[in-house]
Amino acid sequence: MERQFKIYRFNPEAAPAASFQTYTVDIQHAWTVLDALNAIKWDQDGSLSFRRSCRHGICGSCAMKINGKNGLACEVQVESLKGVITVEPLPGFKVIRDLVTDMDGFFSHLEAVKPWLIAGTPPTDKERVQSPEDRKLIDGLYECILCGACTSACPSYWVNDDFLGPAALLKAARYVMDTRDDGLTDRLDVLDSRNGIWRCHTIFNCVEACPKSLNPTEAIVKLRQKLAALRI
Amino acid sequence: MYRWHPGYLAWLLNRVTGLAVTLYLGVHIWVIHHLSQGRQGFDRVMHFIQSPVTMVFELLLIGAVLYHGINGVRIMLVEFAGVSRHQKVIFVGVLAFTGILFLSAVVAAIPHLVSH
Amino acid sequence: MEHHRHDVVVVGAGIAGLYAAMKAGESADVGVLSKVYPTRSHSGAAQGGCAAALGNEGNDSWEFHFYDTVRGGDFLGDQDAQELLVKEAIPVMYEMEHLGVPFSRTAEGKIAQRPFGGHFADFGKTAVKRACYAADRSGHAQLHCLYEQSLKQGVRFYNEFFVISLIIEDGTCRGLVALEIRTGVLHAFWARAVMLATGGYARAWRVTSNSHANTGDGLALVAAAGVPLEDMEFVQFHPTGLYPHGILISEAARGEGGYLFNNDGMRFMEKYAKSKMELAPRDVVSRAEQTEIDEGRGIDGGEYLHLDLTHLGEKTILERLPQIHELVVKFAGIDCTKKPIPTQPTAHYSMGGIPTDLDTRVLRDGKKQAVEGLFASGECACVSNHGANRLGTNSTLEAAVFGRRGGMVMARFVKEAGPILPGAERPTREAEEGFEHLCASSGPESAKRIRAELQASMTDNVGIFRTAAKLQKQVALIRDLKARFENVGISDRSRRFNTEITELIELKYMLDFSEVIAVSALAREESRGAHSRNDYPKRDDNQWLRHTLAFREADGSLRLDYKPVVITRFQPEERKY
Amino acid sequence: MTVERGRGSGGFWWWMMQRVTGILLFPVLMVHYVVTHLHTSHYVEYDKIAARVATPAWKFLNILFLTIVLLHGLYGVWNVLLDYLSKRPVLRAVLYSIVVTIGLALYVLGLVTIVPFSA
Repeated sequence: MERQFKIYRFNPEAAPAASFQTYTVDIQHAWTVLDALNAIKWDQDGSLSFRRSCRHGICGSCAMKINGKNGLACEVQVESLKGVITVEPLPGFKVIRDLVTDMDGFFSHLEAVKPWLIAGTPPTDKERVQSPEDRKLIDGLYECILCGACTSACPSYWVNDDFLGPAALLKAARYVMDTRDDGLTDRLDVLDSRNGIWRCHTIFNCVEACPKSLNPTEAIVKLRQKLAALRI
Repeated sequence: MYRWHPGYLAWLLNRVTGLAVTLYLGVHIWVIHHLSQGRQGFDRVMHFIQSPVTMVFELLLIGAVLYHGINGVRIMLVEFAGVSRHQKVIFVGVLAFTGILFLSAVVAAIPHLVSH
Repeated sequence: MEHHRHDVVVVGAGIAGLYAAMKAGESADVGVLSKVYPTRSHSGAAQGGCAAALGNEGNDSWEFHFYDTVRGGDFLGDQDAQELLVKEAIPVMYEMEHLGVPFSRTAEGKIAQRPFGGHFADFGKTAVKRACYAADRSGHAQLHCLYEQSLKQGVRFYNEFFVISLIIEDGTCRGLVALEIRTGVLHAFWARAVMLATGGYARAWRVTSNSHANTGDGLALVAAAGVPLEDMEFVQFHPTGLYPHGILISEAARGEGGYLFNNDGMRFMEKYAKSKMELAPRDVVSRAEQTEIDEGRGIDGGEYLHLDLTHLGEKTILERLPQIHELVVKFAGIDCTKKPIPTQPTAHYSMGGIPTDLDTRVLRDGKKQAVEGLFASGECACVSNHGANRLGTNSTLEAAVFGRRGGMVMARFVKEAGPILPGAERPTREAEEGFEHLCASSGPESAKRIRAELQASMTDNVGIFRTAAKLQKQVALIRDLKARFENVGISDRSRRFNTEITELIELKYMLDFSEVIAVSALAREESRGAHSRNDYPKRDDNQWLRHTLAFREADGSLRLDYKPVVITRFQPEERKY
Repeated sequence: MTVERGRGSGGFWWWMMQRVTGILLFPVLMVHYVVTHLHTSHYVEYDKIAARVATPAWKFLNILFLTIVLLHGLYGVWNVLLDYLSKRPVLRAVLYSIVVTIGLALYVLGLVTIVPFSA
C-alpha cells in the first residue's frame, strides 16, 4: 500500500532554513516507520539522515516525532498511523541535520546526576543482599533506554535547556531508590539546584512521550519525597 | 500532542489562574488600603469599582481561585499520595468540582447582578 | 585533520569496550570511540542473562560450567581460555553487582539465576539455574551500568566517531583514524594501546537478530592490516527470532519453560534432543527447526514455527519476560500470554573473530606473535571461548570477563611502554585519501542493491545448512559484488552527518569479512557446532580439530592457515543431547 | 549547556513553603470570602468592614492572610520567571529585586492599612 511521508529536512550546509519534503513509499505488511525511512534512504533519497540501530526498541537511537508524538521509529507500525505521516526530529533539541538532533547536552545532564552506585559500605566478596521487594523499588526506573523522548517533550526543558530534564532525573531516582545506594546527599547539589527537581511542574508530558511506558514524573516526585524526608 | 492533554492543560490553567489572581491581589491590597482614608475615600474608590462589569470579573476571579485551589489539591495528591498514574482522572475531577462550585457561585450572584 | 592523544583508545562501547575502558581508566588516560552513543550498543539487546556458577539456585560449580562450554562449543574452543572464562565469571558477576547492576533477586536476596539451553550440573546430566539476570533486560542493565561507571572514572567519550583505519607500523599499533560523523572531519588518535571491541557482524545476513550497527567493522580493519581472522565459518543462528524480522526472542523464554511446536502440533525437539528438548544448545535447536521448515512442517507450510509460552501463565510471563511480551505485541501484534509466538532461526552471533591470546593481545600470525599495542575483546575477538558454537549467556560473560581483563592488561602495558609515539604522516594521509575517494563515489552501482544481494545470499548459501556448491557459489558472488562495489555511487555530497558514506564504508567492511566467512566455511569439510555441511555431516576430529586462520594477502587474495586447539581437561567425545 | 551546581533559589524550603501556604490559604480564603460576601449583604460597606477590621483578632487574621497570600503569590510569579530566565542571570537578578520590592511594598501597604486602623 502506498503511503505519504512528510519529512523534516534540514542541512545548514545546503540551505539555512528547514523545510518539509514529501515521499511516497510502498508499505509492506508490518512495516515500522523505520522500515519506511530506510526504504526512502535506500531507494529514493540517499541524503536523508536519521539515527537507527537495534530496530527493536531497546537502544533508543531512533526517537523522533511521528505525527506529533515522540516515539521510536522502529516501534511505530505504519498501519497504526492515519493520513500523511509527518516525521520530525525530537522537539526541544538542536537539530544537526534532518532527523538527527544534538544529544550531547542530554547526556551531560545524565552525567551530572552522578548516575552510579554510591554505596555507604564497602562490598564483601559476595553480592550485596537485596530482597526481591527492595529490588522492586527500582522497577519502572532502571528500564530507561535514554532515547530522549521525555526530555524533548518537557515544557520546562523547552524554555530552559539547563533543566536536568525527566530522563536524567529518572536516572537519579533509579539510584536514589536503590536500597544499595547511599548517595542522596552527594547528589543534592545537583538535584536541589535551580535547574534540578524543582523545575518540574508535574505536567506529565514526559509520561505521554515515553515509549517504554515509564513514569518520570512519578520518579521526580519520589525524589522530592526522599528530599523532604531528609530535610524534615 | 504535548499541548492539549490533561497534564499540560492542568499546568497551563494553574499558571494562568495563579498569575491572574496574584495580579488581582496587588490591586485588592491597594483598594483596601483606602480604608485608611476614612469613609469618603473608601466609598469613592468602592463606588468607582463596584459595577456589573467588575462583578463579572469577580466571578471570573472566583473561578480562577477555585480552579487554582482545587488543582493545588491535585498537585499535592500527585506529589504526596503517589497517585500520578491516575492524574488524568483526577484532573477531570478537578474540572468537574471547579465547574460545580463555580456554577453555584454564578447562581448565587445572579440576583445581585439583576438587582444592581 | 584533528589530532588526539590518549594512553588507551577503546573502539566500541558495548559491554567489552566499556568494561575495558572503566578498568583501564583507573590508572590510565582513556578515550572511547563509538559510532553510536554508548548506550545504543548492541550489548543492550542481550536479554536472558549472563552465566556464572554462583550456585545461588541449586548446586553448581565452575567445572560444570567449564564442561558445558567445552561440549557446547563442540570441542573446538581453547580450554585454557574457557577455564579462565568460567572461573572468572564468578568474581566478575559479584563485581558487576557491586558496580550497581540491578540483578533480579532470590527470596534470600541473592542474585537470581535461571535455566538456559546447554546449562547442566554434574557434567551434562541435569538442568541447572546458572544465568544471572535482570528480568529479560540483562544486557541493557549491564551496559548502562558500565557506561555510567566509565563516566564516573572520567573516561573521555567520542560519540559517533567511526573508525576508518588502524595505524600499524612495524608490528606496532600506534593509533587510528576516525570520522566524526557529525562534522565529516577526520581525526587521528595516537595511543599506546588500542582495543577493538566492535562487536559482531550478523548484519551480513538477511534474517538477523543484530542491530544495523553490527557490521563487523573491527574485523575488516584488522584484516586490512594483515592480521588473520580466526574460525570465521562459525556463525550462530539463534533458534527463536521473531518472524519475519528476526528480532531476538531470548532463550530465557525456553529457559522459563517455553515449548516449540511444528505445524502438526508436535514438540518436535523430541526427535532431535530427546533428553534436553528445547534446552539443547542453540545449534542443535536451530538445525531441528530448519529441518522441520525444510520438510514442510513449518506453520501453515511457511518458514516459521511456534514458540508457545501460554502455559507459563500471565504472571510469570509479565514478571520474568516483560520485554519479550512487549516486543511480540509491538512487532507481531500477538499477546504471548494467549497465543504462540511465530519464530524462525536468525543470524545471531560470531564465534570467530580477531585472534587474541588470553590477555586480549591481538596475534598477528594468529598463533604467538602479538601486534604490540593492539588488543581485542568481546564478540569481535576470538580467544576462543565458544569454539564452534556459543552457549547461551556466555556472550555478555565473555565481553565482561575479557573486556575487564583487557582493561587491566592495557593499564599495565601503557605504564611500562613509555610515552605515546609522535604522529606519522603517511598512514593518516592514506586514510584520508581512501576516505575522499569513497566520498567522491559516483558510479552507476547501487549500494543498496549490493547490500541486499549480499544479505539474501548469505542467508541462502551460508545459513544453517551448507554445501560445497552453495559455498562456491557464494565465494564467486561476493567477489563479483566486490568488483561491483568499485563502481558504486552516492548522491549525498554533504559532510554533515552523512550516513550514506558511513553505510557505504560498512558495506565495504561486510563484503570483506563475508568473503572470509564463505572461504573458511568452504574449506572446512566437516560438520561441527554451528557449521553444518550436508555434504560432510560428521565431525572429523582427525582432520579438523583445529582453528582456521584466514589472512588477507597484499594482492587481496585470501590464504588459509590452521592452528591446533588447546585441550587441557576434556577430550573430544560425541556430542549428544 | 551547563548544569548549575550549588543550591540556588528555588530549593526545597521554598517548594515546601508554597505547599504549606497553599494549604493554609484554603481555610483562610474561605473565611475571608464568606465573611465579606455571604455573611453580610452583598454590598461592601465601609461601616461593616471597618468595624470588623478594627478588632484585634481580625487584625491578627488579616496580617496572617496578607503574609501567606503574598508569599504564595509572589513566589509563584518568581517560579514562573525562573523557568524562562535560566540563561539570563542579570535580568534574573533585576526581576528578582523587582518582585521582592513589589512584595515588600504591598506588604507594607497592607500592614499600614491593617495595623493602625480604628473605626
